[in-house]
Amino acid sequence: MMRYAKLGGAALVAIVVPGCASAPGDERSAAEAAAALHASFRPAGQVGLERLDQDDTQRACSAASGKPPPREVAAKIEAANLATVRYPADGKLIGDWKNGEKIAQDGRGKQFSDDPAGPVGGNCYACHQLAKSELAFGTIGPSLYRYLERRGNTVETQRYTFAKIYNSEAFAACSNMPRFGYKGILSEQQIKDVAALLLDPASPVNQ
Amino acid sequence: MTGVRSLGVVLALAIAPAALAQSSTADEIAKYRAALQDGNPAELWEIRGEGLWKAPRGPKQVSLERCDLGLGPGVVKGAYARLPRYFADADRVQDLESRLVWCMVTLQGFTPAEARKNPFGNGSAARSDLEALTAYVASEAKGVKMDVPLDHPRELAAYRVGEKLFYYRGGTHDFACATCHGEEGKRIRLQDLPDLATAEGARAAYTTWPAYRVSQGELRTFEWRLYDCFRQQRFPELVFGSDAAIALTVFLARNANGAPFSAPGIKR
Amino acid sequence: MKSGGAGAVYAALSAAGWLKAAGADAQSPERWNKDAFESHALADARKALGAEAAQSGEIAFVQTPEIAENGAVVPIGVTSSIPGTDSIAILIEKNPNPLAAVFDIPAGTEAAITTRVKMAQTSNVYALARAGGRYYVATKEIKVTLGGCGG
Amino acid sequence: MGDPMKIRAAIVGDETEVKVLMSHEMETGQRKNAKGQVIPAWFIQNVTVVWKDKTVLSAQWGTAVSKNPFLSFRFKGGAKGDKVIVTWVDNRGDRRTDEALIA
Repeated sequence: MMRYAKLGGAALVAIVVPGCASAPGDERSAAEAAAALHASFRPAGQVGLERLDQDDTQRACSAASGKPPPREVAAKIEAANLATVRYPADGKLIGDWKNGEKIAQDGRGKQFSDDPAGPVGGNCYACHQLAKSELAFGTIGPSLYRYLERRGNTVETQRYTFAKIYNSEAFAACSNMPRFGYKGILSEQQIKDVAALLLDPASPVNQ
Repeated sequence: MTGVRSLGVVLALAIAPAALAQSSTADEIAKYRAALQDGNPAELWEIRGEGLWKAPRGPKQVSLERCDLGLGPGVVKGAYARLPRYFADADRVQDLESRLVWCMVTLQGFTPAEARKNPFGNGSAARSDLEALTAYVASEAKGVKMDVPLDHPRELAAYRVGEKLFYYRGGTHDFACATCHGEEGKRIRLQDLPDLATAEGARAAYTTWPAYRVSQGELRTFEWRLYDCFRQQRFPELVFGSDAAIALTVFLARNANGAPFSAPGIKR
Repeated sequence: MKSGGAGAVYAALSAAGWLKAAGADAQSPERWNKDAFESHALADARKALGAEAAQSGEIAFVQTPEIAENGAVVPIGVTSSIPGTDSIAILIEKNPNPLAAVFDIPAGTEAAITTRVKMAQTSNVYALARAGGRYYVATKEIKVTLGGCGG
Repeated sequence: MGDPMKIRAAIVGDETEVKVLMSHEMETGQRKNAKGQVIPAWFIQNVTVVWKDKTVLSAQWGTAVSKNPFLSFRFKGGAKGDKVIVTWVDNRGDRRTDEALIA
């Protein structure tokens, strides 16, 4: 199999995909697909061709073709990604929910059409229900309305919430949710602000 | 999907009032879409496209009326519903857009760069002949059952590559086509997301492209749909008529086989 | 222009002095209520139309959804059941220029028009109908939603 | 001069239903280009619909009418084969006239 691994930041423990039951024809299609992919894109704006190169998590999840990965692969993906989580040095996990709401609404950032100088949003509403007043929410992810009431405002919840936004694959292998911290999409402060949107009692999410 | 679903179990589901608000929102959005059906500006592109198809153009000053879209030279009726397919003269699997470029080059004498100019239009400043031609040819397949062939080995190979690309995760956000289009009954913001790996989902989606996008005021082709999905996936720029574009189109068009073609549609 | 009849009517109105030429074309006989269309507030636009005092009347929004999936194209249908309706106007309160359109309805034409407008944000939409020199009004709130993945 | 309109006119009961699609940018004058410069307003200001030398509808439009405008209405009378003539004029003084036969 062709490898295009190029890991940024913390190196991941290699995730071996044991016997993913691929027929020889399937292997060939995968190789052809990788070749087609690299011949079919050109760099634009802030986006270079390295975006096509997969890390181990992306490769393992692609091989699963939309199905859940085998249990042992999932466990490895989660462990490797959990190891990447960098908690804030100041120990504060909760920021400003008002800023968090703006980040949750904003879908810009990292596209070749976007200004590389930002802003970059989290686009949480694309997939999740959050504040009740926003009718245009997606359903790819679960509703997070009244998150605080359901999870309780404990230190454990705060740590989980920060880490889930930082690297979703740490808790759910092959999640559809981006790894906002690990992949450098959102800053630490932005993650704190989104965590506040979920956990601040004054946040509209909890009204 | 797995990840999100397991998180969903942990978090419990949306509470009742929210669900209620959601259903009345869906009703009103359905009304909105229904109100747009009467009077689709895509027709303005169809008129222009028909004119371009029939007009003598290019260095050779001939029309495209001898262009073979797969059903014989000049046959437009129903051609879109049988594309992409393998063309022996080009020795390539081609979708409609790349076939149009081929005909503009071989019949009319345009250079490939001229033929591919403005694949995606931008108002009156940069109008796209390819979008107009595509709208016209697509409109001539209305009601025709999708029947995309996989008889040629190259067609089958393209389908298999397209399927792989559909699940290919990459970029800063780990997105694949399947991230949004791999599960039935989901939506992004208020837009329903078909599961394109199933016949039902592919039929509902593929047969409504090209479409007039009200958010842009433009007629958009299926090549544009793929181009803009990849932009939002945070991938680099998809090359017009590239192998990846055509392989994905074969995968999705073939999955839609059996459904009556009903584009150009109108979408938000 | 082949529309001789309409041209004649406009020419007569233009001579009356309360019409303004469209664009830079001095020959253009069409009238366009600059003051009303360039007003930034609903009240100013209504004043410029001479419709400050309007009473509620039998005006219906037809095929007009309460939620727009995109603000760039919002379908609006207005039907007036007030006898003698000779003009219908559509105003969007929160647009930078609230007045969107004015339709003159000659005798023999139904006081019912359908068009599509842009809405900058969720807003009240006003339909004004003029009959017998008096104005009538109806209103409806239309919510504008965000869409898509790229923001 | 703009692109052709798509005009449909059809008998419905004792009335003629007219539906028109026009090709126009309908630029609001509120938007900015990539360089931050305001894109000047450019929009249809007047529309007239004429049947048998009689104006059956006239409209004044502002910038809020959507790009590629759509208009639908009905008038009494009209017979199969009659001409319906639609003219628009924009704020630059450009105009376009198209016609359709009542079906």
